[in-house]
Amino acid sequence: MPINVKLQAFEGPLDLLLHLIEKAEVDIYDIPIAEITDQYLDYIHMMKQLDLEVASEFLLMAATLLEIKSKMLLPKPKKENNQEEEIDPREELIQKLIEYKKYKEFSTLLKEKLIVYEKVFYKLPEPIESYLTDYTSLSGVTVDMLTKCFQSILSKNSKEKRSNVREIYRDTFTIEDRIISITHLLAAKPAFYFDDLFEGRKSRHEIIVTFMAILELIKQKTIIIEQEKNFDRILIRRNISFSI
Amino acid sequence: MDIKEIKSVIESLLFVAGDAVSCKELSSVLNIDESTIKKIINQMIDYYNDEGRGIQIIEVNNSFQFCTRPEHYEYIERLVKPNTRQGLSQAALETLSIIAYKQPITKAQIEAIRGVKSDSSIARLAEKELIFEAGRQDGPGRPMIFCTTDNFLKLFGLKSISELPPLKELSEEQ
Amino acid sequence: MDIKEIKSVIESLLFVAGDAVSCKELSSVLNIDESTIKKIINQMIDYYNDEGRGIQIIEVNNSFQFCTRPEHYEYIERLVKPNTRQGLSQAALETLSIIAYKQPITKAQIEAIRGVKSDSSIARLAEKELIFEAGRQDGPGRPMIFCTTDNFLKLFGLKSISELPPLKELSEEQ
Repeated sequence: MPINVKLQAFEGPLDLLLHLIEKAEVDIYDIPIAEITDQYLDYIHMMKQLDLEVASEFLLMAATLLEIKSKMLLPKPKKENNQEEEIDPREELIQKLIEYKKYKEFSTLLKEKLIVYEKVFYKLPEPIESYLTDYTSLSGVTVDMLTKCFQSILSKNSKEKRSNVREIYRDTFTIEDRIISITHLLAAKPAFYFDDLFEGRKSRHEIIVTFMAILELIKQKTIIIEQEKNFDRILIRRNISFSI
Repeated sequence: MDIKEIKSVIESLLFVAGDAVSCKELSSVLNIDESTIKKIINQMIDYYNDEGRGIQIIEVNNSFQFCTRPEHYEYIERLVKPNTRQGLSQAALETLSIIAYKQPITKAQIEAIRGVKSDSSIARLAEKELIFEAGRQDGPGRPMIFCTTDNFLKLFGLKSISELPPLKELSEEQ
Repeated sequence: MDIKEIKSVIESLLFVAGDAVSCKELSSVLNIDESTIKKIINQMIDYYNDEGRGIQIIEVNNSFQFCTRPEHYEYIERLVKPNTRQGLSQAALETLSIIAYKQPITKAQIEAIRGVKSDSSIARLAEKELIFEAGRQDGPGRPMIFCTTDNFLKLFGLKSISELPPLKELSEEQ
């Protein structure tokens, strides 16, 4: 039912009134109140017939219109109080309608802009971890992190103790050698985990040399290291902007 | 650093940030005064537009941000997941219009202009981060007051609230 | 669609995707064969490089991606750092966790546990008022001892040090 759709399209009594005024092609400053009131009441009546819930604001406006209509029908008071300017009973309603109309018109402009600008896409920030190697936000720090951190230090230490590192190794590993071997590894696969490098190795010296080689490669920006959160496995990635 | 290099660095910075970067931040990172930065960015904006590049720089409240051009959205939607775009209802648009011009404004003041209850429109606009609760008004009941967000500016392609077109007859009325 | 427009669309696609976009995806979105796409992107790569733009296109396994130039790293770091200016490094966090659980503790004891020099972490924590010098230990050299501050408790939402969660297997370790 087309009328149904139309009725529902009104945002409120002011919207409906503006529609009636525009349809009647009358001056908003000089509304033929009797005519408009009748039309307004017809609409309300139709809404009721169609079993639509009529919001209280619509009914309130109907009452206001009727009040204005009756005031206008009253004979003008004889000019006893000449000093008092005659107030048009429609004045307040007109001001409201004009105010509302401005925003309603602006809202169509907004809608036009929205249609254009909602087609615009933004990008997410780049992961800053790739730009900052050793930063953890203080705001994200929790007691849990603190506890886990300490625990991992303790367990690391206890493992070291168990392994009885009292042997002396020959200086067989150099940072240069290690850089070369890591580079070879990276040529074969684009990424591997940091701990993969230490698999089956016990020598503290080799661990240190490997670690320093990694640091050097980071500095050279040959590799990128990634870690989702603290104590996650560290991923070593070939820095794609550098060819190896 | 020559101007070409400055532009190149700004380009990197805006790219990395994703979000809007203020003139002030750019100024401190580059160690160049804000007015020069602004001049350079305006050149960049023109350049991107004139060349019909796939990305453009927009200004929002004296901050700058990269975004795509509306013309390309059809292709972009083919590549990325279809955007769950839900437009705004007429009621929400009206409410937003009033808040944009009259901010800071209370719910009661909005409803007085619209002539209808506006709770649901206000809730929806807040949910979409187009408006925010900017505090409470002094006075009886200490009602909540609402203002528009930067997100509002972005979604409607406005640089700042001062860029809102004057309302017709506004001068006549006030 | 002319070549300029194709480039423009590719630019917006790479920008929005963030990740690498394969030649195949670009081909299907633009409805242009892969070899042409590849030729066009190679032109774009050259253009970005020749112009010394702040962003560049890199190729990874027949996919393409925007990224910044390594030369601009320094500026990017300056931009992103302010967000994490309040940040604690992993080293500082480790040091703090040791002090929290083992206080009062000397620098030498901390270093024995961590296995590395910890001067700068300690300085940083003290500067941030998370730890303080609680006096000197009796014994050789009378080393400084460190404890956590009330500020530390506040930051971690603890009422007192005794509220720190118990360590699992701690008994086994000590």
